Amino acid sequence: MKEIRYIFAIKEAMEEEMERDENVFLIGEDVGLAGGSFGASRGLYDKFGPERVIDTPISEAGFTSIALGAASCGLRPIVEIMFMDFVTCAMDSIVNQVAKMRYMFGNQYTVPIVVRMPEGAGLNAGPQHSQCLEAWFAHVPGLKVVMPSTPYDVKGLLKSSIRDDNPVIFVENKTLHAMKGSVGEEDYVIPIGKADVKREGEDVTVVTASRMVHESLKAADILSQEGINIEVVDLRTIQPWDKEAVFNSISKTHRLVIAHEAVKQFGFGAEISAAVSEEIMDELDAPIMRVGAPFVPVPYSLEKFYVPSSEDIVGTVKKTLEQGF
Amino acid sequence: MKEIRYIFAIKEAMEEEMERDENVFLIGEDVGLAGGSFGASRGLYDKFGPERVIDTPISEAGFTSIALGAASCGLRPIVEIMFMDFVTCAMDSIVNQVAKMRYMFGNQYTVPIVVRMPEGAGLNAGPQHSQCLEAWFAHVPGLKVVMPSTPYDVKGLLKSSIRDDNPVIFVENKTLHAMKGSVGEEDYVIPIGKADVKREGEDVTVVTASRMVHESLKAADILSQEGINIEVVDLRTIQPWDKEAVFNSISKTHRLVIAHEAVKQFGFGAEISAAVSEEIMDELDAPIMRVGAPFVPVPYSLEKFYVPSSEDIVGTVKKTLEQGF
Amino acid sequence: MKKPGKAKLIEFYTKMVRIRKIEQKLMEVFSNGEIPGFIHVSIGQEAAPVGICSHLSDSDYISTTHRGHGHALAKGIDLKFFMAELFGKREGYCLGRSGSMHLADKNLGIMGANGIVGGGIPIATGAALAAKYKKTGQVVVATFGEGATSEGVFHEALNIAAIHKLPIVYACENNEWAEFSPQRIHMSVKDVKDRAAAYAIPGVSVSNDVLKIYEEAGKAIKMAREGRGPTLLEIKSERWYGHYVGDAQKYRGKEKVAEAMKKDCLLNFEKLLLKDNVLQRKDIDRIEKEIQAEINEAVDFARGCSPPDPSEMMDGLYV
Amino acid sequence: MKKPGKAKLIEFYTKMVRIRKIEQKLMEVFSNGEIPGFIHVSIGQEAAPVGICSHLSDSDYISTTHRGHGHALAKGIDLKFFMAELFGKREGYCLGRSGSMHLADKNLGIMGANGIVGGGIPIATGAALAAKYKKTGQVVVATFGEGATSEGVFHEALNIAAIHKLPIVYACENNEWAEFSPQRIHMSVKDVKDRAAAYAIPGVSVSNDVLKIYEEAGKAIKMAREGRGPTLLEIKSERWYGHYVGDAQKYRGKEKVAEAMKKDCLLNFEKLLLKDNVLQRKDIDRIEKEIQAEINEAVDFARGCSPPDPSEMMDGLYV
Ligand SMILES: Cc1ncc(C[n+]2csc(CCOP(=O)(O)OP(=O)(O)O)c2C)c(N)n1
Ligand SMILES: Cc1ncc(C[n+]2csc(CCOP(=O)(O)OP(=O)(O)O)c2C)c(N)n1
Ligand SMILES: [Mg+2]
Ligand SMILES: [Mg+2]
Repeated sequence: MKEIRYIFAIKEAMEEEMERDENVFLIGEDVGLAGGSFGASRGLYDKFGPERVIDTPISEAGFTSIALGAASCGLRPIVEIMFMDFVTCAMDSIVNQVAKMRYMFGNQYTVPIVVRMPEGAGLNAGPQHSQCLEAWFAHVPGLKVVMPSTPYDVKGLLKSSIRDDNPVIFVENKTLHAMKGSVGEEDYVIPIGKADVKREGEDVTVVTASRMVHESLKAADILSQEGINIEVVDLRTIQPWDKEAVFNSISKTHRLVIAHEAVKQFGFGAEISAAVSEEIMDELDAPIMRVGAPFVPVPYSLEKFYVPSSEDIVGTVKKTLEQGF
Repeated sequence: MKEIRYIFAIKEAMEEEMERDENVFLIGEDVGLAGGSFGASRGLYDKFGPERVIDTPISEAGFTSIALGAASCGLRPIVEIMFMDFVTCAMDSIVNQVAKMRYMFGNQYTVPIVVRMPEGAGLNAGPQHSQCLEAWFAHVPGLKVVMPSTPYDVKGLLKSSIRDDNPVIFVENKTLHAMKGSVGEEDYVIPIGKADVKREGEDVTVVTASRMVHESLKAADILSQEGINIEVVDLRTIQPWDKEAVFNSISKTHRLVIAHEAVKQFGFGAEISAAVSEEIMDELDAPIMRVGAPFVPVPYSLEKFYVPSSEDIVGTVKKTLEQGF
Repeated sequence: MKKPGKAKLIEFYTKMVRIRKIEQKLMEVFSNGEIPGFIHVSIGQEAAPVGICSHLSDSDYISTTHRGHGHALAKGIDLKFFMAELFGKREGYCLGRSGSMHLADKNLGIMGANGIVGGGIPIATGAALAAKYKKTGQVVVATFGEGATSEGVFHEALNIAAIHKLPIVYACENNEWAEFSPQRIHMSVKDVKDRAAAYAIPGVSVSNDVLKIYEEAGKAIKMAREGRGPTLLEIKSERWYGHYVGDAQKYRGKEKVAEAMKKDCLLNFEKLLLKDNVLQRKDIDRIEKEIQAEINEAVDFARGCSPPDPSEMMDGLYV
Repeated sequence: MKKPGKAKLIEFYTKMVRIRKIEQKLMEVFSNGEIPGFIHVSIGQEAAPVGICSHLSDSDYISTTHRGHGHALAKGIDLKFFMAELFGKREGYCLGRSGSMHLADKNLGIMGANGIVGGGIPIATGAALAAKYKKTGQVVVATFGEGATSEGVFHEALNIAAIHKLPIVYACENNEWAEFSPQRIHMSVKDVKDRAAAYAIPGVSVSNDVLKIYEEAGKAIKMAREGRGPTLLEIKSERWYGHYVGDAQKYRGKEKVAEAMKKDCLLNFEKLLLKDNVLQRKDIDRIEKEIQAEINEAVDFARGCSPPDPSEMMDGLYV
């Protein structure tokens, strides 16, 4: 094991997969010469050359569909969308084309494409550079949606995503890019669709992903001082999400909080909540509660009040414990 | 009252508002000379001329943002997106620009813009012409999302939407366009954000909108023959949705089914379910159940199996009645 | 480039007649209610697919549109399974899921018709990227209408293809109509070819004449194949019928339609071949008869197929 | 068009110095950590906003970008509230919600900087539509970089503006860099102006010289105001510093940066004015001193303002 940053783990995953399979290539704005706006592809251009690390014009729709065309011809593109907010320019490409190509053409094609994008607040970058839009993609049949929270996970999941023959929306988080963590030296993958219990506990299940995993772990520390033990279930993938892991945890704790950075309303927490209440409501001893951002664009200078925090999670966990049926 | 089609009610609403306020104009593909692909603006070009009924090139992103620019300068555009699927080309315009202009610029602007689009299956138009994507917009702060189910409602709600100083995503349904219904002769509006109980009942609440209102009403007929009385709550607006009306109905029936045409997973039903279980779970005597389309693109020749039907609603209502805590 | 010889000319003619007859049949069976959804026919525009695809091998790629029957047929799609798809039957190319607007045959490089105007342009560009990446020598032709050139992805794709000198030809059939709106609603230039200047690539405009199209397409495809980059090739064609079958074209006026019909790329070519003694009337009769038999067989085949089973609805969404 | 007289020349110079000094101050306070987020300075590019905005009245519109301080200032934005916004204070133009990348002043027709590359181009086009609709005689200038011309909305907006002959000028500052990628990554044409041919509108390219910019912008704005439609005006400008403050431009190389800095639109203009005796050194000193005082005052003002209160976070989302 070694200690590396999340962003470097992304680089390693891409590098190793590009070494392993010459059909894998990276395409996006400033990914080549500059090594990526956040540095995810630093060094790859020198190593693999301009054919495999392709700098594009500022044309998100164009290059995403170009990657799709290449994928349909046997290549395995990794697309970098610089900020998740800019994927709004490529929604036709992703939703009408990438997600549907296989099914719509009668399963003739496989579409091994990964679309990476960092989401979230944390850089005070304002309303058009801070959004969390993963719930949109989770609503689109044909896509998988991955949201890793640690350097270890991001490496293993990115490798899986690149090897997957289906399109994967790979959601990074800007505040995680600089985070350090242990990453195995060996070639490992983490299966898409499998959650990870990041902390065990008996009192309340907190289902979460990406940046909110860390806020949940902080909340766990705080709560444990009051004798409350939460179980932190890191979904890692929100489409398909790991029902079994979530349901198992609920069967143990009988209380559920879901936390995400995205706006609370209509976020992925809604689906988890709805599925749980549909299928195993009788396991629950209290209402399901959600933690998410307020229903407003991300304000520049109020980020720290805007983004859900460990305190919000602590508060919500306590509320759950106070309630019951 | 007179009997007119839903599509004609749309036309009347636009026509009356354009007469009332010279700042109101319509822009979109084939809306002028041709009167709209579905005929919503038939006759308006002749009446108001090419300046107020503007035919555009096939440029959804471009003309949506153009409408926004015009709105920020005091006009009141109605944008027609021919099929909801094509709004994927204009997501930056709607999500980063239309929804955020007011808030992001410190409330300097008002953005009175309506973006109309018909959703759903029913024409056997295939995977790229049949989607229901309203949940995306409901997740975006700054937008309102309206989904009328009848000629009466569509007229009153479209007029409200045009008069509203906020951006409204106005979701029509292709199968409703031809539906006839009574519409008042007088100038009336229906408030955005208010649900309508389309049928009263005591046994189960069915919360729904748009096309599924009619499937729910059919289900109500079928169920009533077995002595089961469902209450059909037509949300009419899903952002903001009428919590009070939904909660009131649940307080009466203590059972909830939510039905929409969109893919079930991560659809608007998830939010209703999550909010209900968060806030008034103790009112419920059975798990909340959802009816939605299967998680797959809309297949051309299997539409009638794909789209949720009255039987699906009947089945789900019965399941709810069989269960309990 | 070598002028096409007699055999080639007859082949062009036969292919054009075949597309025409197939689409005429489609109009008939659609009007019978045998085909669900919409169909868009390309009657009057048969010269372009034939002139273009005659330069392509099975391993080259083509992307098409909602009005793409002609191209798919010229590229070699199997008529039976084509028909089955349009009839919404499980034997169809897309398992009966998608219909006319989404015909695709991976094995023949028919990348798929696209229901999103302009949607196929960057996807085809990606196939060209793959060909260059793998140095396969393949060439790609993206086909689309003049209306599609207003979409942002047209611009984005051509820009990228020009920068990377990708092996692709952008073939625009300018039939002067996009749905119910005439060209002047869509563009301030008279010729689509003028849009090539924005990318410093050749822009060529050619009339609705199969021999001229064959010639210009040949040059553009050669250029692409030799790694000298893309061309924007405009074909001035004529849409005879409405946007989709069932559109009575009231907005267009009977005279205009009659005018368009007079400029019949097929009849003109037929006259030329008759005049030059490449064909005799009896050859034409034979060709037509053979084609008609093939079409009837394909329609019978499609009629005999079964619709997909609802239990198969989810199959293959993920690998 | 009339040549600018002495007073105008001094005004141009003063405005350019002011923009330069303000951005230099911004670099300083940003590096101190007083400004959150990113800022993008336009040092080296001051000629364009001044040359262009000198033709605009308060009621005309301008849309800007992430690198838009210069345009906002040249159009007349109030420096104090500008500064407050960058400092993230509630007295800012956007109530401290949005920062440098989103400066807007509705009353002055400063339609808003946009964080989405190209995003402002069609919005500005909509303002031009409104001006035409209401026959107000207003003109709009959309400003953007050469990188933005690769986005689909650039194409879509120019196409529509050309068709409707909207009163707008598309002013592209080609500084040869988009973030960390040079022009050749983004386009196969050397001059952005060549993209005008796709819309049959004039395309004009001008050097980074305030007088030439003033002249060409003047023609284009006149044309727009007279209802004769849009122009694509390219200004060949120079980005001195990195994409954002803090970017060391390693990818660019010191010599190239030094070269760019040598082509100083401000210093060149200053030399000209000194040579022509329009200005004396002492005038320059006075101008600089006055500006510096104004800047210090604005920074002090911004420092003294308070950040927005979390309780106000939801205010005004809906009317
Ligand atoms: C993104 C998108 N917008 C609008 C449409 C609706 N539509 C289908 S075909 C068409 C006109 C296309 O015109 P053109 O590109 O000239 O092709 P033609 O039909 O003439 O062959 C339109 C607007 C669509 N399918 N996709
Ligand atoms: C849609 C979108 N894609 C990418 C970005 C990231 N980005 C910000 S500025 C920029 C470069 C812009 O270059 P140019 O238009 O030449 O303007 P300049 O910075 O040179 O003034 C990029 C890629 C963005 N903000 N929006
Ligand atoms: Mg056309
Ligand atoms: Mg630039």
